[in-house]
Amino acid sequence: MKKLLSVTLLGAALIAGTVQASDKESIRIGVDVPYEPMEYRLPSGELTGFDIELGNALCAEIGIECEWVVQGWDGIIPGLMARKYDAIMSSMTINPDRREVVLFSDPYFTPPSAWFAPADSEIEAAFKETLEGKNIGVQRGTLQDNYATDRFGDVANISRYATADDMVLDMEAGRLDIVFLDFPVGKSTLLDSEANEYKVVGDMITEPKKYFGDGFGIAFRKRDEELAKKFNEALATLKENGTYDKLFEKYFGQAPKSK
Amino acid sequence: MADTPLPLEVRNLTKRFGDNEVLKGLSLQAHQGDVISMIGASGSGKSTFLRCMNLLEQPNEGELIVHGESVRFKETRHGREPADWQQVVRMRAKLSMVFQSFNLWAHMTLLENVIEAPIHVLKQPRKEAIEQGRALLDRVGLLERADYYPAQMSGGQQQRGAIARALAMDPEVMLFDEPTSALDPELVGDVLKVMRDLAKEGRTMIVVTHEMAFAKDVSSQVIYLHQGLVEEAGPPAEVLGNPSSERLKQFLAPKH
Amino acid sequence: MEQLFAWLSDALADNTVFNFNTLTFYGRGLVNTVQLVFLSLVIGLVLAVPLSIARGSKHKWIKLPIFFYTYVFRGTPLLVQLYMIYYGVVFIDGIQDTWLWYFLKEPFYPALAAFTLNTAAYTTEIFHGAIKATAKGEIEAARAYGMSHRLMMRRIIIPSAFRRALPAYGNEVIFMLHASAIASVVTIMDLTGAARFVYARYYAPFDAFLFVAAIYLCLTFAILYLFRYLEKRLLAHLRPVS
Amino acid sequence: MIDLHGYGPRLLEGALVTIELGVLSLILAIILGLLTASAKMSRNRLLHGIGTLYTTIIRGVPDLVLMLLLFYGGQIGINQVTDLLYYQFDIDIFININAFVAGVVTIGLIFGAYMGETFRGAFLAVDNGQIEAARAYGMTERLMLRRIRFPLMMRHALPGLSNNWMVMLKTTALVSIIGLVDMVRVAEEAAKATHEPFTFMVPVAIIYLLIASVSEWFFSRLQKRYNVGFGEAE
Repeated sequence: MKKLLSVTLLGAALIAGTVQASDKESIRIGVDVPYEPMEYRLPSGELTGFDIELGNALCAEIGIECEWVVQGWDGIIPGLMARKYDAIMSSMTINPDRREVVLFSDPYFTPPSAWFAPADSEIEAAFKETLEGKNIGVQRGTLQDNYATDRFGDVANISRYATADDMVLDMEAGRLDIVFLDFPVGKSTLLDSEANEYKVVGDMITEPKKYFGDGFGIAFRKRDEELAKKFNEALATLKENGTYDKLFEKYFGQAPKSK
Repeated sequence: MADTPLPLEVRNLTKRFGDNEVLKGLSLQAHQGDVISMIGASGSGKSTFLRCMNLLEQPNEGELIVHGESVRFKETRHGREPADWQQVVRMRAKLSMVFQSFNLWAHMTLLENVIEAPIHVLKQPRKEAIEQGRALLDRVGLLERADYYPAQMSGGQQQRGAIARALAMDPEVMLFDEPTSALDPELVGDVLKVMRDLAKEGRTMIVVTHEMAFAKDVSSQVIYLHQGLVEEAGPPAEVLGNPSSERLKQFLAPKH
Repeated sequence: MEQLFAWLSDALADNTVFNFNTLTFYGRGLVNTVQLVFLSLVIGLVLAVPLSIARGSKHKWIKLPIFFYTYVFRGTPLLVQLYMIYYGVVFIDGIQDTWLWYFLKEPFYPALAAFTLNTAAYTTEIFHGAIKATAKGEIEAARAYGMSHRLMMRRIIIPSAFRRALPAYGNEVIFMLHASAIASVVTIMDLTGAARFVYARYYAPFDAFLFVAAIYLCLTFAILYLFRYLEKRLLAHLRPVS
Repeated sequence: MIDLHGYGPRLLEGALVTIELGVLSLILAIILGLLTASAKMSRNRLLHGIGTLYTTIIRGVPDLVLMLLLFYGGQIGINQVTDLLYYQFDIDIFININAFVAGVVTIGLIFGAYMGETFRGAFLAVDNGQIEAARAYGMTERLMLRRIRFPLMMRHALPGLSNNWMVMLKTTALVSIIGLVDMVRVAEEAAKATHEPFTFMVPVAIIYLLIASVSEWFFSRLQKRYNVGFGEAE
């Protein structure tokens, strides 16, 4: 019976595409680009960013090959379940909802979320009253989407984008009053632009944990505990030997506050 | 006689398709009540001549006088064209045409076909047009088909309907372009009967036809065309009864 | 039957995807899709009528630009047209200071513009084909009865051509409904947008997309039914009596 | 020349992806179309039912929705089978559908339904007298299909086929939404990075028009070939 099944499936596999036995010498990591500075593409097509470089360093430390697979954010967890790749390293915040579906590594970075608006905007803080009737931009399926939808969905219009750069482009086009995203990404794409036309509205947001979780983690399928353990050990080593600090400074311009 | 203008007069009409001259200077006078039959082999130009009278084809030379009014032409890059389309529209309303393939408007019922031009071209009041239309349909024996669409009627019925449509314009002259050629033999009789009645009433008609019996019994004048020229013309008894040209003799000879 | 019912209520019992919240999203999506498709079809139709007549003009300065327009809009993907209008036009210098900005600001209007221009191009060609196919004899009859060109267009050619164009136009309407699914790309919460939202939030592709597929299927059938009815009424003249 | 900001080569690669995707999907769609047409014309009620269900559903649902469903759902469906194997039999096997294969399968599946209708109509349009003549000369069903029915059918099928191809070519643009890097996707990324949407979208539009024009020319040649002996058929 076993044989018959595997032969049938093998046949199906040959038709469907590539067969991949669970080969632990190389792993595939799903990532959603662009999400500057965490992960983005150079014009040549090459991937780079904090996640990419850290991920490559982790793989080198463990001694395996890693291959990056680009996948839009709204399909990124289904893609992992579907085994299009074995891990996700794509600025994914560890939160309870996701914990139910995937296995997370230890957090490797804890950025706050923040609201960004044009410099001349009258919005001073993100409250229900101030956002009434405004256009809020978020990336579809992110924790910012969930937060904004649940809090302000009834008073504001929420525009959902497939990628962060769609959203930034529409912000620049003037269609959005305010956007809500990971602070480093907003800083890199909006604040550091030459024209300097944007500002942060209100405080950095890290609460409630229900939405904002415990920082970014690498996601694995629940059954791949071994793999997660390897990554956690590697992460600890990189933090120890200074590789992590170097990368952090390169992308965020300062040393990490606490280790 | 000189006081009432002729319903239709054609002088010296020529028509070329490219280098091919199909009408070589034809003239015709239709008096009130005339029934003129035009006969001839296919390719003799009889249909083209008829279509030129209505300006469905543009004649290259010649004069066209409808009820004493001469149609004005001008030369353009594309050849000779009527100078005043308003005039053409006015003139066409006086000459109703009945086609070989009926050409009823397929998206309208029979009655709608009949009242269409009177209402929109002659600006007749709708009520009046409908009344008149129904009377005409009754005359051609199709009143009970008033609300049928053309596709739902036989060829003979369609052609009688087309005649009713032509009559609704109350035309000076009726032009018939081989009205029975597309019909099954058993349907020809009904159509010819309607045409005979019209002739009896004193309608001025010009008929391109292959029906020699009709030409003989009904027409006041028969014209035999050959290669764009009038070969013989005159009263039917003369032309058909005693043809002088060899060709006409052959044309009229019983086909085996 | 009872088994089916039991299975259905079982399946719905531990269903987390279809709650009041998500159903509201689907509901709003339905409204947006219908609005977008209906408006673009109506405006497109209004544009296509004169364009299809002018497309058959003898003057090449009237005919050629229209041909060029339909060629480009029928030859490129609607998605590309949508990108150009949504993201392209807004980056033209100074456009944000004109009255146009009022419309470009909302995603609804650029999408409406792209859909309208697209369907108008297809509809123009459908009508143009139908006009060209008008029986020569019927046109001759109209001319012979003293109709001016304008009157003939209005009374004979257009009514008969548009009736004949009905089946092809019905396909275009369905095509437009399906094409409208890309509105979600420019943040419009149409039916597909709602499905993508639900999918991203609950990681449930089957539930999210099968449900929305069923709604589209119903809409398609409704359109089909409507056009069958219209054809029965308006194309009666083409059916011989049995 | 327009400045493509270094995206030129990737744009060309994307164009190649578009063409490959189109051609492979076309082949799949034609195969599926022929199968569907024969299923729908078969006397077997089950086959007929399956064919009808397939064409009805596919033609009633937007391409994009089907694409999202098959792309995201299809892999999960396969994995449910492989997961079962893993937990029940400890067989660890993984069948990966990559984006390109998914794109080809999805588009092929969608247009197979349209092709099915085209082929069915074409088969029915073949003059029965010619089939009878073939039968009268003792041809077997197989031979008849190959030598008489198929060539005659192609004449009727070609206009629909060419039309389907044109629609399909434009449908390939949708794969950019599910993450396959075709030329629309490259242009989109480039447009966002440079803020010059027209610089990249206009060349893409021109490439589509070019492909469409070339295909139109090709199909008219093909139509001429199959029209041999029929005079100028419109």
